[in-house]
Amino acid sequence: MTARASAGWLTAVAARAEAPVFLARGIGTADADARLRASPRLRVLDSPRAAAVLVVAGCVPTELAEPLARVHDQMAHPRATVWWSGAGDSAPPVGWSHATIVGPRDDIEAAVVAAYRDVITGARCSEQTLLPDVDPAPWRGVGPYGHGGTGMTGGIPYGRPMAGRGDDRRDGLTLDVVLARIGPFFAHLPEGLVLEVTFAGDVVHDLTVKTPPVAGVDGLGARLPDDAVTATMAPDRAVPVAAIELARARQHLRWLARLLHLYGLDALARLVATKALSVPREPQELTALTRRLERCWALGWATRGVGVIDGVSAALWGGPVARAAGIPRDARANSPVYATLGFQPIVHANGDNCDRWRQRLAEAVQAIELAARAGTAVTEPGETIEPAAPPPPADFGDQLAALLIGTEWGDAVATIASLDPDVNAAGYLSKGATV
Amino acid sequence: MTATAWWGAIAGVGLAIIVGAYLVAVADRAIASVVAGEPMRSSILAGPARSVALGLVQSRTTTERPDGAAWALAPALYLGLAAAALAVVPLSETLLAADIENGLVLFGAAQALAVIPVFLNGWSPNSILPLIGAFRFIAQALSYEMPNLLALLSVSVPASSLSIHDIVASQHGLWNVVRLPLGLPLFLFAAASLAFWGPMNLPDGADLAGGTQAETSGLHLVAWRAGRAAMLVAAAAMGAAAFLGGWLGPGLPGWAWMVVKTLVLLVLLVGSRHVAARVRAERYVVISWAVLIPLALLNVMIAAVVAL
Amino acid sequence: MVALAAFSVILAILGSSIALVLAGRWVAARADLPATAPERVPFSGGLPPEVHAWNRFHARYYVMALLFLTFDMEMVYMFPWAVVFRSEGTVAIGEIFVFISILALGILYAWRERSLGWS
Amino acid sequence: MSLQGALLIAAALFAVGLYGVLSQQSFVMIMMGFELMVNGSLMATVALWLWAAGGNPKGQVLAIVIMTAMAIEAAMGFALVTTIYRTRKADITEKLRRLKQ
Amino acid sequence: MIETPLAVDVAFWFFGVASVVTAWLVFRTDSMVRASFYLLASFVNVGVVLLLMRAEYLSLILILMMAGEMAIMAVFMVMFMMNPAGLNPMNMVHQHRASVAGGVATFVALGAVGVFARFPDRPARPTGVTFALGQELLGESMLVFESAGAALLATMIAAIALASSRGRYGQADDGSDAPAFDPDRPFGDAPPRPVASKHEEQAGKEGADDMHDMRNMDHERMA
Repeated sequence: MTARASAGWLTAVAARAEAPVFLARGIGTADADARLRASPRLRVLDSPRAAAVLVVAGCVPTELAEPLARVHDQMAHPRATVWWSGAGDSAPPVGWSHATIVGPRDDIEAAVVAAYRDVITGARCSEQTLLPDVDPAPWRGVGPYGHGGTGMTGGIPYGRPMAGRGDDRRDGLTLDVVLARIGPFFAHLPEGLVLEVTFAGDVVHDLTVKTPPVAGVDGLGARLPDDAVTATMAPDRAVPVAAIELARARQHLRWLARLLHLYGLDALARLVATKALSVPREPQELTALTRRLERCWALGWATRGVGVIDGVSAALWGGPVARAAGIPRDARANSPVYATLGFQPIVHANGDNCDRWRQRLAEAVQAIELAARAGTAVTEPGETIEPAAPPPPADFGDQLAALLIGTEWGDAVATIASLDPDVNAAGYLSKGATV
Repeated sequence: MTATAWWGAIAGVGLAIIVGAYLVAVADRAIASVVAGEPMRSSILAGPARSVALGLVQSRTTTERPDGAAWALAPALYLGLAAAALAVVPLSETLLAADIENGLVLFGAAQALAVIPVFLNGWSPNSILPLIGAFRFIAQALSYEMPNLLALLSVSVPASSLSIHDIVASQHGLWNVVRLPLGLPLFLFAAASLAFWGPMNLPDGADLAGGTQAETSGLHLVAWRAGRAAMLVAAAAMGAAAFLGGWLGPGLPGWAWMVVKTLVLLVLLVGSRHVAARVRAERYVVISWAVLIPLALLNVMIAAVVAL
Repeated sequence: MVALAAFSVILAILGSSIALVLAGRWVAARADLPATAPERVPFSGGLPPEVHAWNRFHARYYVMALLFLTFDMEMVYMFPWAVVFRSEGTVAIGEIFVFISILALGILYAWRERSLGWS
Repeated sequence: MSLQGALLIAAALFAVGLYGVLSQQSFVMIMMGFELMVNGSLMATVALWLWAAGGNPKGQVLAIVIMTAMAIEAAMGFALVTTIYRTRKADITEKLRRLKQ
Repeated sequence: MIETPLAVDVAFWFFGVASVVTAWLVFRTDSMVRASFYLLASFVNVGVVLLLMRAEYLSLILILMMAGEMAIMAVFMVMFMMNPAGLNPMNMVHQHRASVAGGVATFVALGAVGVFARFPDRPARPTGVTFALGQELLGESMLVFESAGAALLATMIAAIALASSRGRYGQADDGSDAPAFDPDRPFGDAPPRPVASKHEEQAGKEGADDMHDMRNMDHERMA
């Protein structure tokens, strides 16, 4: 069933537009964002409303099945789903029989474009609502005080209560606070993470991390293979240094592409995403990009002094976050093979958002250099390998709350994005070890 | 004014808005290709038309309890105000849609009114992320409004007139961009802010999942984007008239000079999106008030001294 | 009446733009099916909202808004000043310097009190 | 279009504003009433300037002084509302009266 | 007298009546945002009428100023009004009948003055209006010009000092009352607060009174 019958020529023209895509990232989808973003035939949107194709990447835990269905329902008609995980010939998950199934190594771009063209031209039906069509709160007639007006459901207007007041932490003006649950498919949060945010105006009044990092998920679909992870998760084998470092560079570049999109630099994000898909083997190929970003005063201006993490908490975060705060902690510094390659950890001083993107960019360049120099060198079996994005500290939620309460929402999102906590890294490592 | 001239003026402004907005979309794609280091594709020219077709095909989403009338009005009013602002800018010495003694004030009024539709587009869906975008835009508007008006005021001082025709004529011999060097940057800052374009895109940023447009789809979204492009066109045309001498120039006919100058400013404005990151809301406000407004006041004083 | 004719052009442009967009919106959506309940849930990443988003929104820039309110009013005086400036000469320049510096004091005060940023 | 017509409309605006001032309970709505009353007087001023004062520029000056007064009233009103809300947590007149006791 | 074409007369009455209707809607809508923008619409309509009355500069500057002022009005309305979107319509009106009577009486009185009083018939010559205003401001009314600057400065400082939380003499809300019971939310969605003082019990009763008013208002609206 199509939502409407449009003129044939109109749909023919519309079908040739860039396919507007909303990406629902499941678990284990480090590659997905960059692969869609690098394609000039697709347009990755931040909101599902104007999207025509929902791309579900990776494994969606069963507890996220309902939010996924809701995001699907929020899309405008005509809409189609592409399920990008598992084997190409496997059956679609229950309830999603209408979806196109794409294997992890298949051409996702072609599949999305085909799904988009078919659903726009009417060759494929627009998908129905998945969740039951019931209003958020049942009609309870007239409220206890005879609260009147049209559409009133017993004192709770239109099925939802009104916001309540909360004391303000910043200027003592007691106005309303709004509880909102952001995620799990919000584009700039780590995949699967739900933040329960209380907004006082646009300032984060209170914040709780709701969904704990999901380890060893069983759910809809399966993980997409991710060489960035596989390269760093074999502690009992000798791994080529070049593979590890290229994977590191890839992961940093993917992250940078997302961050640039967050700051509105979509064309640069596309450039970086392209580089992340095929990491250049010569560090010189990144110098132009580095220079461009270092000279972009607006990017420095937007990130300087925001989300400062230093001292003890920086050490807890570890990895690039710690090094951006001037703590030269890096497992590679203790490795004999890295010593022969002349490895020195890169550090920055301030530990803010600005130093974090500089840190990751510099580490990407360094990783390419190391990979070029490493030749066929391998790590020693059992050696600790520095992950590109280490798992977040155990008290991740408290750390985030301490960092973000009282900040403006834009700063809060930017800080979370710059930290890039790999909330599922622990799950990967444990699973990898058992293989 | 004859009936033919009346209808011609309306048709001319409508055509200018449509062509201009389409050019903005094309320029945006072309500059993006250059920045991303990609080859120019044919989709750069045809892409915007295809997107409009998609907007016509796509259904319109809604929310649980929106303010429907205000929501519907928002993109229409925004586009309408952009068109009205463009109408006071002369294309050449003789070609102008609306010759008004206080044209500069009318332009400022149309820009000031444009705050309302942006706020309504974010307020109406009753959804938290667009709502934050709406309130951000009011902060933004209150900050760029003064630099904008003061930059416009500075060009009226040497001309001793609020008519845009007179302001262009007063630049015979010396353009305002030279006479008042602070004026054009301030004006372009305000222009990008007004269309919340690129680094000034506070209400519709990615951190709000699209902000005021996060709940919209279909033709509503197309009209919204068209309105932003039209606002850029109006501002670029005004910048060309007020600071770059409008139709003045050797060789070419006046209207051609005006078109060329408008396109130059348009490319500058559109390109800013691909080279500068979005600024933070609070810093935007503080810098506007503590730096840009004093600079704009200084610019007015310079104008007074120069004009004497 | 020449001026009013010019204004009628502007009014017509404004009105016809609004009418065209509204008409297009109505025509494009007339075949839409009514939205189902899940389709109407506001987007915040997949979970439904707890409360209505409409609330007593704590706009953090309310002090700056008050500053704007008074500062904006100066423009009422400055546009007529700009028109007569050249014919009035040095008197006008002295007057506007006084006027501008008085208002600049207001910004200075607000900046000193740190009232411009988010409260 | 005539002086009488303009004054009639101005009187209507003033009366609607007065109704708002008398009937509304919340401070901000009362201020809206005041603004409407000022709106009416602005219209009357310009009408008299055009038809009865021979276009004396002092009439225009009076009009912009009225506008300035409106802005000052609004700024002070909002500032007071903020202070009262901050200190008394009151936003309607009745509450304020009751808290005084 | 000034002779005007029919189209101008029609426009005059159209926008004049529209300004009164939108003014009336300010007090008839439940949404505070709509109320602010109805007020703006009223000002814009008056602006168009001023335009027809040859006061071109005043008209445009009124629209320009009011756009900013009403955006701020909307911000403050949403900040300080219970239920700013009018989702749960409440009666925020007192002495309704007396107010209507006062309004009607004022209209009749002022309207009678406007229609029946004899004003001098000295129409303006509508050329160089803005220029004349500027000359007046720099000439005879120079004092108005400069004292307006001083008054605006005083307003700025007073408004900032009043509204900001960081007064020079410590936190502005020191010694203030605890938040009172909120009659807008008797349904318990607000976080629970200790209810102890007499104040708040009284406020609770007031809440019930408001509910009573509300029923009455609904009846009125239906009627």
